[in-house]
Amino acid sequence: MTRRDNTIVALLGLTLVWILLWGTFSWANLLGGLGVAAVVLIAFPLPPVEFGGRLRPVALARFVYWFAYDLVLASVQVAALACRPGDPPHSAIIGVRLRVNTDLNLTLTAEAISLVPGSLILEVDRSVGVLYVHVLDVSDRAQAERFRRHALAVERRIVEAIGSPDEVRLVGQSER
Amino acid sequence: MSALDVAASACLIAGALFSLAAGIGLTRFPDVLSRMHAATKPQVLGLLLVLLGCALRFRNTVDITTLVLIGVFALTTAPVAAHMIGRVAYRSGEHRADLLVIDEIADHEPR
Amino acid sequence: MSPNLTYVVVVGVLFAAGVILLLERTLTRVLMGVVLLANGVNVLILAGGRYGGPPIVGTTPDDEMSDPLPQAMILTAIVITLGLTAFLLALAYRSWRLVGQDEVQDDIEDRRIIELAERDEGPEVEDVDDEGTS
Amino acid sequence: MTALVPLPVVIPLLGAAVTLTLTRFPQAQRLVSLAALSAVLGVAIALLVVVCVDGTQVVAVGAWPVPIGIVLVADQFSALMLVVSAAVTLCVLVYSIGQGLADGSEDTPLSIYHPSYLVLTAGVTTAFLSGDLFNLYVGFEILLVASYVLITVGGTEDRIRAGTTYVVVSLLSSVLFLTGVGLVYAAAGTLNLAQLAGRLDALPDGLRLMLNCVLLLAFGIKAAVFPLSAWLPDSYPTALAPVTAVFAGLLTKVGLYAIIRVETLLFPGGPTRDLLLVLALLTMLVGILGAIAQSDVKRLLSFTLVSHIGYMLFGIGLANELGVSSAIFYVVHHITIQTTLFLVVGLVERYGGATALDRLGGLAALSPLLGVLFFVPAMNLAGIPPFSGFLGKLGLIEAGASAGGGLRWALVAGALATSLLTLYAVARVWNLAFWRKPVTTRAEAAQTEGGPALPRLMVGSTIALVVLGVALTGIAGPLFDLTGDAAADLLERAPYVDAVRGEGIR
Amino acid sequence: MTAVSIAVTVILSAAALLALVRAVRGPSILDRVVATDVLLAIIVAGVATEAAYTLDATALPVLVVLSILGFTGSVGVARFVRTDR
Amino acid sequence: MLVLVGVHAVMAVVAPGLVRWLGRRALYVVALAPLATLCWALARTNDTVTESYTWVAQLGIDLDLRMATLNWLLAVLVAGIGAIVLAYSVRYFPEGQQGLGRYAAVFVAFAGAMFGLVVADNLFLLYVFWELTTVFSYLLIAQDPTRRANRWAATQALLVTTLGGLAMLAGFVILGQAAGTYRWSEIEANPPRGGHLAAAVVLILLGALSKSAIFPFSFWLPSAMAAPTPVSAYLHAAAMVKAGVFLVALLGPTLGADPPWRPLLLATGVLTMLLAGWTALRQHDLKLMLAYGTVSQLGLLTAVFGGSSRNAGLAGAAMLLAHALFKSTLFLVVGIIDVTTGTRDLRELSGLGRRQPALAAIAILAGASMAGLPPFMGFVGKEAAFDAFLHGHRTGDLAVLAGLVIGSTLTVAYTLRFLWGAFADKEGKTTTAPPIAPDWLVWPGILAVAGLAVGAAAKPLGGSLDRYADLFPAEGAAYHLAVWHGFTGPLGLSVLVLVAGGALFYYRHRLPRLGLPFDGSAVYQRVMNGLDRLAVELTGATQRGSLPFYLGVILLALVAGLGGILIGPAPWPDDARAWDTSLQVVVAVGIVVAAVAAVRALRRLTAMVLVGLSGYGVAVLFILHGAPDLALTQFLVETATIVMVVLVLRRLPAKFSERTIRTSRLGRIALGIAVGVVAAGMTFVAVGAREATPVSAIFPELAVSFGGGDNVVNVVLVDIRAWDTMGEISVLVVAATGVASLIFRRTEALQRRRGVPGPAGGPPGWLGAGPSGQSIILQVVTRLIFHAIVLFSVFLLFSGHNAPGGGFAGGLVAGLALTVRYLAGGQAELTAAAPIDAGMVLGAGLIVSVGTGVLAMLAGGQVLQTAIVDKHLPVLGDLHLVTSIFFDIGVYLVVVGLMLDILRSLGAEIDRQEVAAG
Ligand code: NA
Ligand code: NA
Repeated sequence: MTRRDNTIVALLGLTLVWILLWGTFSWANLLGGLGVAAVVLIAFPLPPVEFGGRLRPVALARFVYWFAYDLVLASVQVAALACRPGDPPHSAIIGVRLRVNTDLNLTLTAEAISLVPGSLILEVDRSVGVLYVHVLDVSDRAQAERFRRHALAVERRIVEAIGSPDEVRLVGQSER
Repeated sequence: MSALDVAASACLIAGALFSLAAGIGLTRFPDVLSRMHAATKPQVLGLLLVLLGCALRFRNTVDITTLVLIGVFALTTAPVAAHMIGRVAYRSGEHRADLLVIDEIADHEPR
Repeated sequence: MSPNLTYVVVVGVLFAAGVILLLERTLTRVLMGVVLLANGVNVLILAGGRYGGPPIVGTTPDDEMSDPLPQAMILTAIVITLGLTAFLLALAYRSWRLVGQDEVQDDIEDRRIIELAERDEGPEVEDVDDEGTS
Repeated sequence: MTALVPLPVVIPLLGAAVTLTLTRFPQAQRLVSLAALSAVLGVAIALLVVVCVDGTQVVAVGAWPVPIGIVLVADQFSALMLVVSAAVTLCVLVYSIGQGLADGSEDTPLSIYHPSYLVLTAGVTTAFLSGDLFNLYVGFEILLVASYVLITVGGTEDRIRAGTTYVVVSLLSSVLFLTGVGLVYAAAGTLNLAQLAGRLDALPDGLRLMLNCVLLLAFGIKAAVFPLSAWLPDSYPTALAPVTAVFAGLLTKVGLYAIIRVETLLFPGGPTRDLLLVLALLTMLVGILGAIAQSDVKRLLSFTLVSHIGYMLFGIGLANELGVSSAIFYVVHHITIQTTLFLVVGLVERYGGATALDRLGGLAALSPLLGVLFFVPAMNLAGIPPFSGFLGKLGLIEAGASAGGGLRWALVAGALATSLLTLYAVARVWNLAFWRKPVTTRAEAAQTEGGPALPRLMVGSTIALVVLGVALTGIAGPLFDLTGDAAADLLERAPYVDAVRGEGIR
Repeated sequence: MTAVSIAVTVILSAAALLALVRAVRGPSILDRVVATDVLLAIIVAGVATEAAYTLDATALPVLVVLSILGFTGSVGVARFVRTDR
Repeated sequence: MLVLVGVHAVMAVVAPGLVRWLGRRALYVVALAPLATLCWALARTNDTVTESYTWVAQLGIDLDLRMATLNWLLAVLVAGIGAIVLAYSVRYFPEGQQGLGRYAAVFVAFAGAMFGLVVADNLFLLYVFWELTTVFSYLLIAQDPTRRANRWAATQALLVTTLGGLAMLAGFVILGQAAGTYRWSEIEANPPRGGHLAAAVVLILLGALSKSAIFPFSFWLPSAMAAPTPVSAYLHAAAMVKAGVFLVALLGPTLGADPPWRPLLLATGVLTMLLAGWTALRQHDLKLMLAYGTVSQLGLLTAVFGGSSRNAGLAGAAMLLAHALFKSTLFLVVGIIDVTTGTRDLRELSGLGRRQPALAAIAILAGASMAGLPPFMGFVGKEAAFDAFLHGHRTGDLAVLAGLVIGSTLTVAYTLRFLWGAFADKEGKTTTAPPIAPDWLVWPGILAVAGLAVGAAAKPLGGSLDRYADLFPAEGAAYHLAVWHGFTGPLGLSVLVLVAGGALFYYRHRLPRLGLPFDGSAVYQRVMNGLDRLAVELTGATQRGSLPFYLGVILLALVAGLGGILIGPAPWPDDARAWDTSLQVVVAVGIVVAAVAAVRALRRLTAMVLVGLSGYGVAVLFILHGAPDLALTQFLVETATIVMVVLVLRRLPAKFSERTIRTSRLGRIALGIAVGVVAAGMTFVAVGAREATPVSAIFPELAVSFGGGDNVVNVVLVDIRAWDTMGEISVLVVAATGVASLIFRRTEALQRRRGVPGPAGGPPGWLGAGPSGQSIILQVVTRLIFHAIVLFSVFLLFSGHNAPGGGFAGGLVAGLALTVRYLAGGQAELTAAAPIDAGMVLGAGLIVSVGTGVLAMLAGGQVLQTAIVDKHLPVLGDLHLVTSIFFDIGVYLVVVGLMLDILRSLGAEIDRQEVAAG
């Protein structure tokens, strides 16, 4: 995907945001949005964000569903944990080695993981693509492994949603 | 009070409760890292619920679109803040190591 | 217009806290004192205007609006304070670069004169006899 | 002709903006600044003429009817202040350009100095023209923040120390000023000075006194009224010579301007008069004794500055026509003379290599011109006749004597004593720095080589100001007519209020 | 709706006070920052609820800003904090 | 007359040039000015000339000049002797004398001032010239200022006479206000009575006595002998010291009747005459002897004029003339002796009489007049004086007469001693002296002969002097000047005086030593030292040099003054409400707790976060109060502040230094609480007192109709009070400039304000924290949302006119977006995000905003006047354009520029310096 394509995507994206901000669609808004977006992109040049994949709506929907599910579930758990009387919970720092080692994938996976309560990204080892996650309420190896699998599942859903074909293949192989 | 209003009220109260949980966790949890969990996480869901409640009340695109943007911004930024703080907390030893059953960073690069 | 006691208390506390910090020698504290004082003044101005809904025509009836004029003053004050904060920070940094701390030093000349006063002497520069007597 | 009124503010602001965009072209910056301030001087003079002919000029900014929007008011008082300040700022600019050309601007970056200096000017003019209390505050903020930048420019250690004192004290005064504004609005519900004049009269005396005192406190700090004055001699002397000069000349006078406005228009009468008189006496004596204790010319002059603020307070406190008229006259005189003296000291510093009295000597012999340039304004400051300093003092004394009463007589005596002590102080400078044998090696070197050449622009601008100072004696008659009318209008209030009310329709 | 708004107000006030305690007690600067984040979030919730209650959308831009702010502040501190205790 | 003064002034200006051109001969040219004056005056003998020009009528100070008899007499003396002394100076100074140009200039200027003084008819004008003579004498006395003694003497004379002068000025003011005019001739016409007149008289006499070196002010004159002898001859014999006597003579006829006048003058005059005469007798330095002689004679003159009777006045006038002539002659003689022999000590001088007979002759002529030998003027005057008091009708006249006789005896004695000391042979000593150039000797010669001539011509001269004397109230027989009145009492007294004087001289070695009762100079010195000490003590006490002290004083003034008013006259409202919504209380608690905690915090960052927290609290108060725009801005500003502070604090120590926290803690807390209470009290009172409806009541409707916007606050900012906002953004501009100035400091460094691109290739690494500091997550996310945030900021800008937002909020949001970019990627990332000079953005913003205002003027409206454009466009629909949006765009740009500038300096540049520091 060339830099020009990036710019166009950005332009359209920004225009969309503009229309969302005004909340009403009108030609004036559209043109205004395009104009403002253009000005913004000229005033503040677009940085290189390498994006090699393509969008897959179905997979994306699946990702969103599971994400929402995790979010609600874990949120309740943590909230309960916070209010539960007794000793403070134990926790663990677990390294998860992702299979697709690109900036975008690392970031998105990290975001998804740490949005889900109970898990928090402490470090990212970019050279080998490892996320070190602080996981709340872990008391033994078994729970740790369970979390590692969960994290990899999250990565898989993301890659399936927006990854490039070979990335999807890569993830699929490692799963089987 | 319409059904939508009821739903909205539910969302709002639930969201508020999540905030309360965050507050409690913040005071009860032993070290920065665990407090981070209590603080940042339920917040996100709580915020989303509140926004949903608003949307159910307003019921017009003008405002709902804004609410959507708020949600998106929150979802994108919250984890980053958490990550940055957590990282500093760990690096500067602000956490209680005795509560860690496993520490793979330490195993990987002992310091 | 009957005063809102909550505001009055907030004003008092912010002024008190601000002054205590302002009287410090550490420039960072002075800065924070200034910020607190600025907030205190803003609340004071706010208290001088009518309470009500956002002064936006269409969302609030004119006679239920909060007084917009104090708000304009406060907004101006807030932004000016921002600029001043930046400047004070630069000042603190500069003085730290120069003397390794951000403490306000006493004036040297004044200290000289104070010492003269303690030694019961007159102004330092005497009109000394400096001629090759002719 | 009301189109003239906003220009003294707008022109320097545009100039500042342009100089900011001209970072890479120092020559262009100098030209822009010169052009801007020359234009301001021209406009100010024209405005003074218009005001004297057609009476007070009022502009409703944005054509918003009074008292909705902000009004700019140019009466004789403010127009006169505009002219003087414009003349002084222009001369000082020329001087500083001369200095910059000589020193090389490495330590005082033009891209900093010029915008800040122009904004400072805009702040001063804003304050003089403002017909709105909050806008007056904004004007003060503009000139203060600009002065913060100018007093610390170069960032040397003593400038940072002194600058810190200056900045923090000024910040406190700004907080108090804003507090005053907030309280006034809370009590009266308007910011328009003319309307306030009416509304404040309706308030209970105790409240009026309270508001009056808050504002006096804020202005008193800026005008360096004892006991709020101690910050000044610690901060001004360390700055660049031209900066010190323009600060000493102008900034304290803006504070005085505000005091005069507030005392005459908003809070006429009341116990603050006697308060002002007492403070005037203290300021005169403590200030001048401070000057006598100094061993550095710049600091000594800073103390005389404080001391002579007392003279002007004296006139304000008398609150009779001759008193206020003389006070205004003295303001004009003092702006000119105090600035001149600091510029001369700048020359002395270049020439003798120091401002400390124990390191100076023989300047009169080394450079007779420098001698004259110092002696004339120095005598003027000491109130030696026939100079303007004497005339102002005479007016104040006559006003005080005619008012009568123990306190006023005490002030007459104090004023006379102060002028004698001022003479003592400047004579000491003259004896040591100019008359006795050169003591510093630098000065001896100067003696052999005939001294370092003084940049033409610096000397030229200084001469211009010395001449202006002397000229005040010549035009004293017409000037006193002007200040007399201004004082009468101020004390009457009606002319100001009516002129502003006249703008009440859109 | 009024009952709801009162309930939410009470709950949020309690939460806010808890967070305030943490912000004041610390001990580490990071605790205070986290607490501040929580407070901001509570403010968002409160403002949003108020908006929903009064059906007055004027405050929504404030919420957009707030959703960006907490992030900026925390990152700023986290980036430069020196925890030399 | 004004012209003549002007002539002197012009001459003074050109004098240095003349001297450079003609050498010392230039003094002849300079002498033309006084010479012209002399001729002019002589041409107007016996008539009264007046001139008047307005100067500062408001102060009653105008250029009124008047030459009546007395003025004429002094004008002639001043001008004539001035010319002669100038001519004399040509030979006195060696060719190429350093500072001769200045001498000539100041001398002639002094002559001009002196002339002005004696012909001034306006009290203030008289004071003007009076002070001018003081200043010029200051410059003349220290002809060689490198000698400390000279500087000291000059300053002493300056301060003492100025002190008297100021007293006199006060006296003039009182007198003038009593009389309703400051013009002397009018006061003379109908003199005021009563009132503070006595005070006025005393004050005026203070001036006169100090100027004429009358006891107790005598001391300055002998010290002033440090001056070159021509100066002494002119200032200290003929001219300046006569000013005081002149004033007494001028005012005498009018004020003489007032109680303090006569006794004061008679007492001080006689006392001075005796003390100084006695002292003169003991001097070895000829010049000092003359000096004390002068003081003595001035005493005599004062006493005689002080008699304030017609005959005394006449005598005084005559004595005045005589003294001017003989005393200046003698000074000039001493000058010649000094220059030719190199000494003035009569113990060194011997045999001069034979070597310089001409000089001796001149000296004897003058001496004879001084001793009061007939037919010299000195004799004529003294006779008149004796007669005046012998036949006087007032109490004490005879006592005064006795004093005069004794004084005259002393005069005879020291005259003889002078002549003997200067010219007589003394065993074992011979002084070598070259012959004296005739063109030098001639000048004292002229004066000496004049002394003889006027004495001879006493009758006609007396005739014109009577016109002055008759101003006094007539009493008894009118006396007329003459050399010979027959054998009268006065003649007897004169003889007695001569004989006694001779005897006194003969037995001079047996005289008891008595000095002045006290040494004036020592007193002066003590006073000055005391003054210096007082200055130091007071300054040391008030000027502590400590910032907290200064702030403390100001705040104490606040507490004392306003606290007093609050307790006293302030009207306390009787009704108040606890809150508008209970939520305010919750928020208030938060604010208070955070603020207090901030004060107690020991770590910089902690304190800052807590302060920020209280700031957030205030923002919430704003929301609750119905001020969303404020809340928006406050939130943004507080956040920006926290980030800025962190940027700086990363370099500063984490903890506050303990010392500064402990010192005077309780005092600070007490003062702080007091200020807080006063502030709260003032708020309570002021708000409670509001009855008038605020001017802003009609803002909402105007905002829509004239401002074209629904968001009233925004309309106020960009339209109704745009003038404030314009000033405010210039504050921001200059503050940003200041930050850059303090961080970059030097021109060359300021280039980096534009930003420096990072190392080519590879992700930009952190400065300072090193690669481990950067976070990929942070970087990617910021890059993803950066533009969205910027876009949102633009949205705020445009929507602001009708909804919360506007230029400030928009600009701050954009600034925060940049901040995030900087935080994520440091300097290089920031440059990549916004490759533009912060200064440029600031300048552009200011131009846009101010430009909008100017354009409005050019379009014929008022400055910053807004136009509203409503158009229906195809497809796009209705366009509603309010020109104030352009103003707001300028605001937006300025704020962005400010934030960019802060990031460039407090961020990037500090990074750089950190690395440089290692
Ligand atoms: Na008053
Ligand atoms: Na406008």
